Amino acid sequence: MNTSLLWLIPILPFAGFLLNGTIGRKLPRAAVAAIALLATLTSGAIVADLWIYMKSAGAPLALAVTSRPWIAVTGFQVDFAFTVDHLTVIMLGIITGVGFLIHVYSVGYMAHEEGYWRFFAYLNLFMFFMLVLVLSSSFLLLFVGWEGVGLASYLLIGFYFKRDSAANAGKKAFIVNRIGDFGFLLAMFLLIAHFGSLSFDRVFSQIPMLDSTGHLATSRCASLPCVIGFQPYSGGFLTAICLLLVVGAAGKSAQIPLYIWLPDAMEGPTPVSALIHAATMVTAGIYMVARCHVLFDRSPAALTVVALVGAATAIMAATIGMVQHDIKRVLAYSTVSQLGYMFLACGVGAYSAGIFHLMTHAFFKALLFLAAGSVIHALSGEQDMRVMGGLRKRIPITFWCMTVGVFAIAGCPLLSGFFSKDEILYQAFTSPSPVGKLVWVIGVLTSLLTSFYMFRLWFKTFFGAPRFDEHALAHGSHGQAALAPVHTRSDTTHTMVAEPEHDSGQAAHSHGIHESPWVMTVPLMVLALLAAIGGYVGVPVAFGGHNEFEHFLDPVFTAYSSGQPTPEPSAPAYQAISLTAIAVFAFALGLLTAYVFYCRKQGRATQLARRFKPLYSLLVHKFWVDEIYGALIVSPLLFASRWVLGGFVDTAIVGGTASAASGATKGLSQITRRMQSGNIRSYAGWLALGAAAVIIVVLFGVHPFHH
Amino acid sequence: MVPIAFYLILAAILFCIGIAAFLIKRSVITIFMSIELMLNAVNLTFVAFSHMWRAVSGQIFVFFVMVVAAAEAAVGLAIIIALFRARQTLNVDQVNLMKN
Amino acid sequence: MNFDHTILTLILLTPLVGAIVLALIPEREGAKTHHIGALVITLITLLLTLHLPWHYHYAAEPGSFQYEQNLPWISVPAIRYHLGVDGLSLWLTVLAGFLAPMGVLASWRTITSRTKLFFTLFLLQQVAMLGIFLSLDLFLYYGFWELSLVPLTLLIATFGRTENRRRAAIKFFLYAFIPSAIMLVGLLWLYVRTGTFDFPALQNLAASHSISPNTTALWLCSLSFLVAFAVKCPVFPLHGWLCDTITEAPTALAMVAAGKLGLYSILRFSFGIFPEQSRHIAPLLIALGAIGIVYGSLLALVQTDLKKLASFSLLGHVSFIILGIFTFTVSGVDGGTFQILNESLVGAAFFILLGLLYERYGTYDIRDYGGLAARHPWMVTMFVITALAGIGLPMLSGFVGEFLILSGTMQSIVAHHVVWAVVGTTGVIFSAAYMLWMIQRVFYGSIGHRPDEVHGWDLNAREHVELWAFAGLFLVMGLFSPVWMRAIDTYGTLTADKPTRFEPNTFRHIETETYEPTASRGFVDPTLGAAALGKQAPSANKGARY
Amino acid sequence: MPSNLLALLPEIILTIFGVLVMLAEAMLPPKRSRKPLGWLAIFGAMFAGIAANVQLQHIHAVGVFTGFYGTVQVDTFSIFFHWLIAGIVIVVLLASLDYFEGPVTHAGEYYALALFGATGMMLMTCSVELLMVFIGLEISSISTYILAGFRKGQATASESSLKYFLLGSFATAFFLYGIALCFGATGSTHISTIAARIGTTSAPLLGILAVAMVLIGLGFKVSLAPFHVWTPDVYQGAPSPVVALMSTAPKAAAFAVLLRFLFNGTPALRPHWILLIEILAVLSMTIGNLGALLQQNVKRLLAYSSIAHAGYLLVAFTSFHEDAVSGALFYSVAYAAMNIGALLVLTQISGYEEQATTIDDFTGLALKRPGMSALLGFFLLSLIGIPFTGGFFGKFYAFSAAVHGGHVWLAIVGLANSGVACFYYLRLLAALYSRPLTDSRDYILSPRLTFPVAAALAFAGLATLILGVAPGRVLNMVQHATPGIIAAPAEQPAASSFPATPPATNR
Amino acid sequence: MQLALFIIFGLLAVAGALNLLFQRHPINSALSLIVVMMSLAVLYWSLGAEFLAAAQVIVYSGAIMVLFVFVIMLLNAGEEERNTKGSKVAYIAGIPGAAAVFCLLTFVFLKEKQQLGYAMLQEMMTGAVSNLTAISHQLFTSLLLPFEVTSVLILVAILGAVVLARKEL
Repeated sequence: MNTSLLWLIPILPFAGFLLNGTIGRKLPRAAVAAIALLATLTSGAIVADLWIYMKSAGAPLALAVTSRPWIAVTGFQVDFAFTVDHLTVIMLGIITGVGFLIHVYSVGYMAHEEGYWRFFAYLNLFMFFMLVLVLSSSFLLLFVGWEGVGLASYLLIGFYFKRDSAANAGKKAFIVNRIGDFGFLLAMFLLIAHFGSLSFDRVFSQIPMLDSTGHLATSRCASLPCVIGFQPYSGGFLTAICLLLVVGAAGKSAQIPLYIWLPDAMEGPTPVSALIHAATMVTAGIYMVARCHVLFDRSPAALTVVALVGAATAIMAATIGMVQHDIKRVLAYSTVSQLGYMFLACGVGAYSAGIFHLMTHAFFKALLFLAAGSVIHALSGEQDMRVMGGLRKRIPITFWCMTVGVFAIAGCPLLSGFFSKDEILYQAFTSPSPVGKLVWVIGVLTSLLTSFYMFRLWFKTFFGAPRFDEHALAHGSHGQAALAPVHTRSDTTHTMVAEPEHDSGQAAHSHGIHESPWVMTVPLMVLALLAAIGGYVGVPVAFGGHNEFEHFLDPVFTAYSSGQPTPEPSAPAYQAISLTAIAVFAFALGLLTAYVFYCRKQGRATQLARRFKPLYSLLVHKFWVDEIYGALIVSPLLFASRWVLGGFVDTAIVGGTASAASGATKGLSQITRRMQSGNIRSYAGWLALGAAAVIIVVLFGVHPFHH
Repeated sequence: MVPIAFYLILAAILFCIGIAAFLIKRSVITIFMSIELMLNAVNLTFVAFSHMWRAVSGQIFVFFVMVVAAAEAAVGLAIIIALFRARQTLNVDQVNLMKN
Repeated sequence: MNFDHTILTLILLTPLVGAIVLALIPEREGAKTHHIGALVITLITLLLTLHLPWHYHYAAEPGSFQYEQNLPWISVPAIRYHLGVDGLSLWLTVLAGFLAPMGVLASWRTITSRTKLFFTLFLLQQVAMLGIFLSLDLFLYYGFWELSLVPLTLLIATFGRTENRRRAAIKFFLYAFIPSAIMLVGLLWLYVRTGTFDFPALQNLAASHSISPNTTALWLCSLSFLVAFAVKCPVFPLHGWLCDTITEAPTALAMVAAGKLGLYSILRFSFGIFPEQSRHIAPLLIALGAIGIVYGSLLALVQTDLKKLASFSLLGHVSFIILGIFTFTVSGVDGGTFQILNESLVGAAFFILLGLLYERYGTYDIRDYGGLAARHPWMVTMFVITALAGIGLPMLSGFVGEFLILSGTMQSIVAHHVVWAVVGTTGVIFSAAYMLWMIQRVFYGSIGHRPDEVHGWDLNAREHVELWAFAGLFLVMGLFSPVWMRAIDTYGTLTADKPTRFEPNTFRHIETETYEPTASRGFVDPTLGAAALGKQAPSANKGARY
Repeated sequence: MPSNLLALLPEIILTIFGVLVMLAEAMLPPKRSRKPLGWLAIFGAMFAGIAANVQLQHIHAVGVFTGFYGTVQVDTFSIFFHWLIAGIVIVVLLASLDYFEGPVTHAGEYYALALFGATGMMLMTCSVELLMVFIGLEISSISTYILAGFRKGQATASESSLKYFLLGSFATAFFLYGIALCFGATGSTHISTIAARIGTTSAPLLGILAVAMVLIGLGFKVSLAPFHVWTPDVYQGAPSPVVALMSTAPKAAAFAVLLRFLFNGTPALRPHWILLIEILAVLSMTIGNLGALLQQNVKRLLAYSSIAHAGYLLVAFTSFHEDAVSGALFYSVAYAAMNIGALLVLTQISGYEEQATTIDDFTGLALKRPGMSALLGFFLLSLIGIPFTGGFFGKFYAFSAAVHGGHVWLAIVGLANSGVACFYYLRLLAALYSRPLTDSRDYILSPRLTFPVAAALAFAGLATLILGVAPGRVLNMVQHATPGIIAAPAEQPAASSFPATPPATNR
Repeated sequence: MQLALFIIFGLLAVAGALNLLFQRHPINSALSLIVVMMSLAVLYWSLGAEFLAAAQVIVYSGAIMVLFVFVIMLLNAGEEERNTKGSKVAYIAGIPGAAAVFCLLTFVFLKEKQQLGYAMLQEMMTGAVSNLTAISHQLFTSLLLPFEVTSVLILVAILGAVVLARKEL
């Protein structure tokens, strides 16, 4: 394995971005797509090669490659350096694999958009930053990717910049992410202050050497853990660092309280939602927590916070997801909820379970989004589930793929989601974390709700009588045909409520509901396959598997440990089985309820909603979180800026002192001019008075310094 | 036997009356006269000191002051005449075109 | 041919001679004679300034000056024509050289009448700026410092945009001149105490505490310097002139109005001559810097005038630098110095872009704009790149500086530094907020009423050249910061305090007594970065210097 | 050459030329141009300057020498002022050649008076006998009283003249009183005798009082606040070239007297007058600047500014080092150059009829007369004290003298004041350079730039520039001029106190 | 004798000065001024300055005051108008200033009274001739220059008077 190939992994997409971004406008669409796909595919190939290499026996646990320094001042240096370990490899695989599939999908989905080149350029840019994020060997380079994916996300969410809502959503995503970055940055500053470096290796290797007061053990006893009476340091400033990192992770991974941007991010094109806002970018937070497990392990408090935040996010998003009508929004809240799951897993110390879920989630959630995109595509831009229904027959491929995805996420046994989710719940239950049991309960509840709302989506979309007006849709399709490229054209002010449909203007599609072209369905099918079987890499021991996934990651999560290997939680097998049974029960219950409400007795849900109106309203309005933020933070901030700072401080104090000074001077000036009355006699009066004063001063005023 | 200081005080009185006259009088000519009064007061001072020091240079000084006063009078009265021609007034209170 | 001994004089003379020549060429209606002349002169100056980093001896003793020229000028008082460059001024000189042709290009279309006046004064401004960066004689420096006010004032009075221009010009001048006048007293006092205006000599005297035994007087003297510089920067409550000046100033001048001169002067003279006093007042300045960041960003958030927005954004950026340099950490000082470069470039690019908008649509009111992205794809691209560089996106130039500054703040031993580091870091959020919101309001959404009436064009070739130069620099500076840092760090390590270690759990720093170059100590490791900057790693006994 | 003649050579030359001009004026027919007379006067001033040079050679040969029984003393100090006054007169006369062509018929008398006035001023600077100083002062004052009212067509001229005359005589009375008291305290009016006796006189209060009175009188002449009140009115009414003359030359001469009197004559009383000097300096700076701040009339503005500048100059007096004197001397040169320059440019652009009087009249003038505006801008910047102009070095030396003397606060007040001052200079400057708010005023009939005026402007401009860029020569000169002025204060024998009265034979 | 002369003519001088102050018509003021000058001439004489006493009468009372009266007549100056808008400053600042000046001067003179000594008439009476000799000697030796320069002064004055008083067309 030539390690310098590692550079190519991110650079290829970047080259794609540069090419498409600068000259893409002049290129034919096919060329644009080819450049983007090729860039992704090639790095995907390198990743595959890397994977094979890392799996092979005798491969080093980590590959590192360092280039020139990026930031260097005396005493602090950050290089352009990549490290690949097993965790990275998994992430790389997900990113390039799912990423490539979504690229392919986009070729079809975006086929007739005006900013085609722009879209692929941004997508490649995203790939670049995401790859940098996972490859980096230091916090700072990770942060580069971290911010970079935020930028790409901003650009892609705001892809339809003509629409205020899209532009707003992009801005919101970026700013909320920046709040997270704020925490991340502070964490890095603390790391520098304490460890003098941001390189993972340098930081993590110092942690075990912190003695109980938090000072670094002297270099002479580098292997101090063996010294008798050595108390490993935990908590303290490490907690501060961890909590700040959590803020960062919460921003990127849409956790409470910073999750608000993710649902709005659905303003972007659907492939973007699938790639960035489901499969890859939003999981960066989980990746980061897992990457920093050495830190988190030293801070039980921070871990507890992570677990609680994850659990709370999971259940809150799930409850909101139950009542949404927009198909993409349901998926968005589901994403938030699943991210909460992963967070929860990290919080109880089950990093590999979290990463496992990250991977399976990438498969099925990308699948779900793409399938939803296909549905929307079929309905010419309709996203409201209330006007769907009965699509099962009309778009069979999409339906079946979607079915796999729904079952997988709901935790249907033997599909990928089942294994990963089960692993998390099991780990939560058996973990020594003080909140382990609590988060387990919440996890199960969430699992129930997940099952419910996913099947609700499934039933409402594909079953029952069609609730859409086909002719209207066809008309709408025609109507939009004229307006199809509207959102990228300059000469109109038309704004659209729903996502503007892309290729609806084509004659081939004017008949209305239709299955998507093969470029879109093939990736769906591949993903469906992955969603189905992806879980088998991590079949737990209790089910006769080897939990290969966890073992694969073991070197990562046991590195830098203080020498005493943590004993494997050796819970009895029956416990695992019974926990699994509970999870399966939750899945079944969710499925059943959804079936009852949305297939069997339609209207029942509406009745319920009416009966529990306040509760329903609370959920529909997403707990009014946006409104609360607006009222408590944004408005006061703007008000204070405009009136207190702008009106009072700037005008009255900053400008006021100056104008007061100048006013006073001018007043004095007027007085001086008044003295100059033009009358000789008054002049003589001044002279006489002045003379008297002079005489007094000279006679009596002996200078203090000169006598 | 009169203390020199008395002469000086007398001069000071005259000097200050001169100042006061300058301040109070409205006729330009009278104001000019008050300046002459002040000069005279200074002359008395000179003479007194001259007496005190037994030095005639003070007296010579007075002599020169007289000459200068004469020259000033010539010029000053010419200025007054010019003013009167231009403004038809001798009242200083009306000579205030320029102010502030 | 070896220019090394005359290069600095050449750099100063070129624009000066150019200004005189331009003043002598008659002005013809509609002709571009003066534009071209100014462009040629500024480009020559730029080339000359590029000579400096090219032949700079990076490995020379830190703190020494290169390309020195030291001639007697006036014997009593001892005033010398002393020029020189060190790590601090090296790149700033180049920056000044770079901004000038950009300014000329930015004025290409906007300045159509009285071009002679404009370019003559513009070049004089250039002379003053370069002179400030190059002077090593305090008196000479002061001369250039005051001189720099004049062209700007006249140009604002002549070319100001609104009826307010005369007031704005006077306001600018007064704000800058009055503190400078007080500074002159400090300067005189220094001279009377020490008998020299020579900066290196003064620096040595300061280092050996032999300027004056009168600490109060020293304090006041240092304050007189600092206040003059702080107003010029401007530091937070002293920014009363900024808005009006920026609003009125033509693009080419808004580019140079604020920031670098004051900041450079603080770094050079406040820190050089009053090291202790500067450290004593550092907590205040750090606080003001942090407050200024938030203040500037928040006010930028609520502006409806693009120029005002830009000026408050400038305030925020300058505050960042103030925060950084007063931490007296290597990171803070290096980052702050680097950020001066970046801030100037970003600000310049931003003003150029705003100027382009104004050229096309004749208004700076955000509310008149909207939906321009489709019409000007390149312009929006440039806007976004500039904004991103401004808000510190990694890989662009802004990040390096901001990051080092804030991390330096966290390492500082100044009281409450943690609080101010946190407050300063919030600037990251607010700056993103106002920049993105501005871009959204101008470029996204539906077409605004002003673009509806007027049909502007996208960038032309000249504007492309200009803006891509900036964009390229943002990227290069973001990726290859050590190129710049090599020089800057020689200054930073000399200026900053000894490395400190963070006392766990108390959030206080303790200055380390001795310095041990081992990686195991939880503090600054000088071996890090040294090699990257092409320096010899400091040996253990020398390390105590910083 | 007999030393008496040599000691007074410049004055004698000036007088002769003055008489020549006066006689020629009477002989020329009324309608003839008076320009030749002007040239004659200019040559006279030039010869006076050359004569001063001859004196300098003599000094180099034999050292400081006196004439006429020690009433005049020729030293580098006096020669410096001779040059300065001669230079001022030359420049002003050059600029006056065309100015007085039109409205005034008897311009020859103007030239003669200027020369006689210069004679008086020069006498003031070289006299070491107070009687001589007094007569010189009177000559210069009476000439300027008359010159101030020279533009008789204007209603303000006679008012200007009258105010100057009445108040000037009023102040002269104080000055004279001061001399009288000085005489009373020491029994002499000779500076060196005064210096020797005043510190040890048995009637010290008389001496102190004398200093106060002399300061009042001279303070009036140099327009220090609170004796400044006449300045704006007189300047406003007087013709511009005359203002240029009387705001510089008599002031310089009066400052020279002040320097001689304070530093050479009464250094022993320095603890008494130093506080007064400080107060007067602060008051002058402040009141001058405040008065000018909102002034619309440009000439009044410059009048107030001259008050402030007198204050700046006085700041240098607070130090008792040589640099105090050299600072003051340098300032007087720099101020002369820039102020004359500014006034002459104003005359040029506002027309010989002086129609443009307010700042608003000058709005946007840079458009029409860019060269003149640039020149005016340069002089204004110099008045503000921007580096690389003479005004900057002037201020610099004056304030560094103060700082050297330990009066840091005075320097602060002074420089803060110069900060305020730049507001009004800038108002004029910004007006010149800003686009006119309304339609430009076309009634200003700016006269054509003639050669003599151009020469005068070039002279003033170059002087200002050279003083700002290469002040070395002038500085050298003023530093050479200082040693004679500063007398060591503690020179007198402290043991035997000089009696106030000589021993009376029969008391 | 000396004291009597001082008191009588001193009072007369003050009275004349005050009369100058209070008379409204310039001609009355001029006459009062002449009284003052005459009284001063006597005082000069009493201080031993006979030459000056004579000069005072001739130059001042004789020449200068005649000029004044002449101008008053020429311009036909009437009584002062009392109703013109006066200057408040002259009263508020000026009069106290003048009073203060007087008080300060008096204070100094009284304070130094002992040092200043006494004036004696007899002594002067005897040395009258030598006084005049001394004056002329000094005037033509050590103070020759002022004497000469005075001619320039007078020249200027004449020139000025001509310039100013000439009727301009």
